[in-house]
Amino acid sequence: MNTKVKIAGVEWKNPITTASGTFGSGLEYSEFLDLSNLGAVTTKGVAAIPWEGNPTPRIAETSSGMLNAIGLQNPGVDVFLERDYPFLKQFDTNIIVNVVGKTTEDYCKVVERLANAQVDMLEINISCPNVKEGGIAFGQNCTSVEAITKEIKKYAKQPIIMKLSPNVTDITEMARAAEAGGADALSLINTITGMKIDVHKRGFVLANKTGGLSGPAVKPVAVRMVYQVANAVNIPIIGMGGIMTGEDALEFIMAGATTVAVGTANFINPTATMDILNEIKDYMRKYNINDIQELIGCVK
Amino acid sequence: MNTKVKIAGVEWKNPITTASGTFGSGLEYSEFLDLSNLGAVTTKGVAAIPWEGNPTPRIAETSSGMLNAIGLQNPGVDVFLERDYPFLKQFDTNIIVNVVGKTTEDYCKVVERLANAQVDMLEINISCPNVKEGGIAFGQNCTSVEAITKEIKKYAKQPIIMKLSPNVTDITEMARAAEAGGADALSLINTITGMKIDVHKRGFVLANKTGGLSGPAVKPVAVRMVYQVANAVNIPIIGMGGIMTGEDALEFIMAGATTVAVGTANFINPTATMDILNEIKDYMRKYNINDIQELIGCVK
Amino acid sequence: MTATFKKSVTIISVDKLNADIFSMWIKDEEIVSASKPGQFLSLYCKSGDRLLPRPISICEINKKESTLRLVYRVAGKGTEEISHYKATDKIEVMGPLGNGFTLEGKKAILIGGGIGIPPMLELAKQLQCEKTIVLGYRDVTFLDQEFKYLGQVYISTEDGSTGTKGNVIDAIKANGLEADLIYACGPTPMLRGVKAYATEHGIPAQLSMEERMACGIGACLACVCKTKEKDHHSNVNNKRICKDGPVFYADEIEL
Amino acid sequence: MTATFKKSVTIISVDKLNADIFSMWIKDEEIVSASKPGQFLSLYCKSGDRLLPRPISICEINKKESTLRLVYRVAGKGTEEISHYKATDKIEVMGPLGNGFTLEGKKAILIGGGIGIPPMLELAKQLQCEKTIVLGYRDVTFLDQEFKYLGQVYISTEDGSTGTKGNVIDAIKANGLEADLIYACGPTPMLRGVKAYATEHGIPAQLSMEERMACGIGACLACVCKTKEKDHHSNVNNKRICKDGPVFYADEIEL
Ligand SMILES: Cc1cc2nc3c(=O)[nH]c(=O)nc-3n(C[C@H](O)[C@H](O)[C@H](O)COP(=O)(O)OP(=O)(O)OC[C@H]3O[C@@H](n4cnc5c(N)ncnc54)[C@H](O)[C@@H]3O)c2cc1C
Ligand SMILES: Cc1cc2nc3c(=O)[nH]c(=O)nc-3n(C[C@H](O)[C@H](O)[C@H](O)COP(=O)(O)OP(=O)(O)OC[C@H]3O[C@@H](n4cnc5c(N)ncnc54)[C@H](O)[C@@H]3O)c2cc1C
Ligand SMILES: Cc1cc2nc3c(=O)[nH]c(=O)nc-3n(C[C@H](O)[C@H](O)[C@H](O)COP(=O)(O)O)c2cc1C
Ligand SMILES: Cc1cc2nc3c(=O)[nH]c(=O)nc-3n(C[C@H](O)[C@H](O)[C@H](O)COP(=O)(O)O)c2cc1C
Ligand code: FES
Ligand code: FES
Repeated sequence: MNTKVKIAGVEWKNPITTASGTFGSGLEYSEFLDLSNLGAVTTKGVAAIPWEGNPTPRIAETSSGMLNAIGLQNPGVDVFLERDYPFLKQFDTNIIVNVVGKTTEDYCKVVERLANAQVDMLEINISCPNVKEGGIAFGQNCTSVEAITKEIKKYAKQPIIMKLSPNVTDITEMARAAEAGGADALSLINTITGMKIDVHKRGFVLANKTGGLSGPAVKPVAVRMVYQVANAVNIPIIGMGGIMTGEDALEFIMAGATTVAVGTANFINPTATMDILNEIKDYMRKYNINDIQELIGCVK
Repeated sequence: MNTKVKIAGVEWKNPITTASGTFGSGLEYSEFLDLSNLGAVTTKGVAAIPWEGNPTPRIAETSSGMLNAIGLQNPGVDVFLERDYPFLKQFDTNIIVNVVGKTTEDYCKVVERLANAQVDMLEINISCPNVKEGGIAFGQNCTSVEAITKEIKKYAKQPIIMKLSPNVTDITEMARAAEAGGADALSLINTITGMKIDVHKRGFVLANKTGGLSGPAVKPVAVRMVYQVANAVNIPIIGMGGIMTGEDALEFIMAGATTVAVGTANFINPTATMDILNEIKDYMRKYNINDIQELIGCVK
Repeated sequence: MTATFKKSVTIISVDKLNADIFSMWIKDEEIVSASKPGQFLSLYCKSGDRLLPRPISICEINKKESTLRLVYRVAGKGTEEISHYKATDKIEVMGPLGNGFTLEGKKAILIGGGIGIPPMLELAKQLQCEKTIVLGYRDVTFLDQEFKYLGQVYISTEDGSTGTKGNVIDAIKANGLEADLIYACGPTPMLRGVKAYATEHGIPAQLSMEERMACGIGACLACVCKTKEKDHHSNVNNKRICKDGPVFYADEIEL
Repeated sequence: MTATFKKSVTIISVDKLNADIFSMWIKDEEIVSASKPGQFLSLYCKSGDRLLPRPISICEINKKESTLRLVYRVAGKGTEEISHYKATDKIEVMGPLGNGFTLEGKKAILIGGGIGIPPMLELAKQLQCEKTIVLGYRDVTFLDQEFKYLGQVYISTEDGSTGTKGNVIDAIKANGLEADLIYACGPTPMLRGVKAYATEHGIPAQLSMEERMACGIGACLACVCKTKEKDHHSNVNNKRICKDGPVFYADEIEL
């Protein structure tokens, strides 16, 4: 039974990675699972300099979902390279660094600093709804998606995955713009902007007022967008948004994702990635699927 | 304790209506509650001629939500006026007719036919994601939102509520366009486009492939949009999307909705509207709120 | 107009009939006294992420004890959840829903296929005419012993392990069964076969249909089926299975 | 590195202490043998719409019986759900989590406010020095009887119904209590008061903090608090309450 997939020229031993920001740099979860069993580890967003993130409360629970407004707190690319990168290198898995910035130059700086590291792919987060500058601002307009992709490609030595925002009228336009800009792959979806009000305190639950919705609540939207994009572009897709089980992951794969990322599920079950992988294998066994490739985009 | 509110010049005895399409024309639910206790009854979408709707399966369950692709099946405005309208006139409540069409002319035809009926408000559905023509096509572009609103206003004798789609990059642009076109009020949100795949059958669960996501899963997105729009326009808002309890309704009201609509909740609890109204009253009693007006938009 | 109730009722017992079939008795005077064969209840899950009702046919009605039986197969997460309930637990239900069977005919064949078998039990009990019962299974049988006292029972299994190898129509043909009316509930391919058989023999047939439901009371238009004539309510060729059905005459509907 | 477990454990008992406070004993050898005072467990709900864990402090540890006590207030839907669980039910938990208290000092004051009182119980049991216990309530007291054998207990209530009228600091002042170390857990305003008091008197204080959590193990950065110095892990002035805390020295953090 083959679970190996190739995405943008990089071979993964299985189609499972972690959704950025839900797995740190893997250290905390390495107590629960062997990171070498993942297709790839995707890190929390890394910026050129340390970011403080937003004030607390940073999260709120919603029906079958959660809102987060972490605000991309991160120690900066230097600490990442000194501490997290050597840690991750110990494992036999691909490393995907999620890159964030406030300006195009910020993104390029991080990409340049990582160019000579043995990082396997770069995921460019132009879709974070929780920071005032940068983030989603780049991801909601075709022209800027294409422009930033092009610019980043100048500095990148690794394949570039553009991470798209679902907070748009037509996700296929953004996908085509990223493809036109030279993106090697796409990640979708990032979180959907939401809000929760505490009616007893008569105020916002999140200090940031709005946050990004993730978890099973958003899965139908995410599957729809993956399906639309898979039918609109020729570059591969990392699908994510509410994956909790092997069947959820298979929905994304059948809709056209080459690989999938597990996010919020890690919080509920620290071995979610491994359980999902096993459930996919069970499915393949049950239906006599020899190669997971057969399932990618099989629902038309 | 006052629960009366005035919206676009129409007085409602309380801020609760039914979300279009989830309550038929009220007949079936009148077995469970006295329709006169509602602020308004909003009907299923009514077109100029009968519509067959989509093939089945038309619905799918998702985590804390559901997808529907009914496709606006309806008996047409003539049957509506002959049968449903006299039925609704028996009750001491406002009647809001949800209007659908494939072309601007279609919408205007229905609006014209209803001009002389004692219908209190018209809700113009330019946001249905489940029909091939019309519907959402009108609702995802500022220019067409403004144009269709203007055109409809020429024929309408009742206040016009434009029902907006959440499937847009910036909901405030659509709201401003509707306001510019002369809308008297706004309804939001309609459903978010989603998809569910049956991994065992390797096919779409819905015959229509995609459907509209509703229920508690979408509430954080709906509250966010109501908040954004309330801060962007000067016309009142009917808020909806996942309201199951009095506290949910209050989230919308505090975010800036003048009234709220209860949709999917009716399917889970046929007296949901009344239970929600009572929970709002309990809240007002507990916190000594004499007039519900005090709560509208109180969270800034 | 029959009364419909939405309420929390007490579970009297839950028994496992075989690997994935469960039998539950619930108690409620109002619902039971309004129920008739062919109607169904909407069951609501406790897990807050599962919003929609699970429609389950009424399998037996005990008016004296105010109890009602549901027999269900674990088909997904909702029925799985419900299979774990125990006696004295409460369950939220709405019903009775739908029109139910019209009791008529002099010589009837009652046909149940798979999880369409349960509603035939109460029907068999209430139907006061000459009756033959045909039950179709994939392999393992259930409930068949309980039909024995209510009429002559014929069984078909796909694997031939019990009765006629094949489907219910094969069993009818193999046993040369005859009738002036057919009642049937089962998967769509079976109903299609029954309709074809009934048309061919010029016998009226009452078919109980299935579709995904949201409201269960005719408001949301989720559960329609195609009809031959324009329907009075919808003004198009659609009828609502939850409200106008689930039982239709074969010649009313397109299958 | 302490071991952390994510597993389903058996509930031994659930008792109501007062209108909205419940006491639950669970049994699990691995978790109990790794637990110490000031650590907490993440409890997971069964209702599928509630995804996030409910962090609850360890109130008592019985290593011999491999049992562990949690005392919790019904604050919302999750704790409400958990309050309905019964003995022999299973509950999904992760833990032990966090750093716990550092047992030190010669003469300590243990301060618990409201639902911050439970973790002080196991601390009081394990702390082998001279100790005074100050418990602050709004009105009705709970757990106070159980502290009696572990040290001198002083109580404050906001309505003055028991002990000193006012807050815990009022009780400390009213009774002229002294110490070389303070341990405290309670609402943020109380911790702020304790920090001010400790600073003023030049006494070190270990404060147990609270914040909304998602992962509970330091990965998601949901639960940070502001620190005086740049934190080694975050490289900014933020520490993670779930991993680096919940117990901090008062002078490490901004309150
Ligand atoms: C009128 C009627 C009577 C029925 N009577 C019985 C009965 O007596 N015994 C029995 O075992 N089953 C019966 N069914 C089928 C039963 O409703 C489904 O098997 C059940 O709803 C599956 O729920 P689930 O949560 O296990 O599956 P899931 O796949 O998790 O369900 C997801 C959603 O799809 C719906 N759904 C899935 N399958 C069906 C189906 N076949 N029909 C309608 N909705 C479906 C569910 O209600 C739910 O909303 C009946 C269906 C109808 C319409
Ligand atoms: C380290 C730590 C130890 C705690 N120990 C105890 C204890 O021993 N006894 C006790 O009664 N309570 C304790 N709490 C508070 C307890 O976690 C919350 O009261 C509880 O999570 C509320 O859940 P709910 O579902 O009832 O409320 P909801 O409002 O429905 O919860 C919604 C979400 O917000 C979170 N949340 C709500 N209030 C709090 C809060 N005060 N702190 C953290 N998260 C919150 C919930 O975990 C959940 O994710 C502790 C909190 C922390 C951080
Ligand atoms: C707490 C949290 C932090 C996140 N941080 C990042 C981030 O740093 N960069 C990024 O691109 N996406 C971030 N995301 C988005 C996730 O990577 C993912 O796109 C989204 O959560 C949907 O997947 P899920 O539903 O499986 O969580 C974050 C999500 C959560 C819940
Ligand atoms: C079954 C179903 C049918 C609907 N039909 C219509 C419709 O005819 N016209 C319309 O404007 N909205 C329609 N909607 C959208 C609802 O009116 C409402 O905007 C949406 O469901 C969000 O509210 P809720 O989460 O409370 O259901 C429909 C929704 C559902 C679930
Ligand atoms: S389920 Fe709503 S009309 Fe049948
Ligand atoms: S809860 Fe995730 S870092 Fe603390």
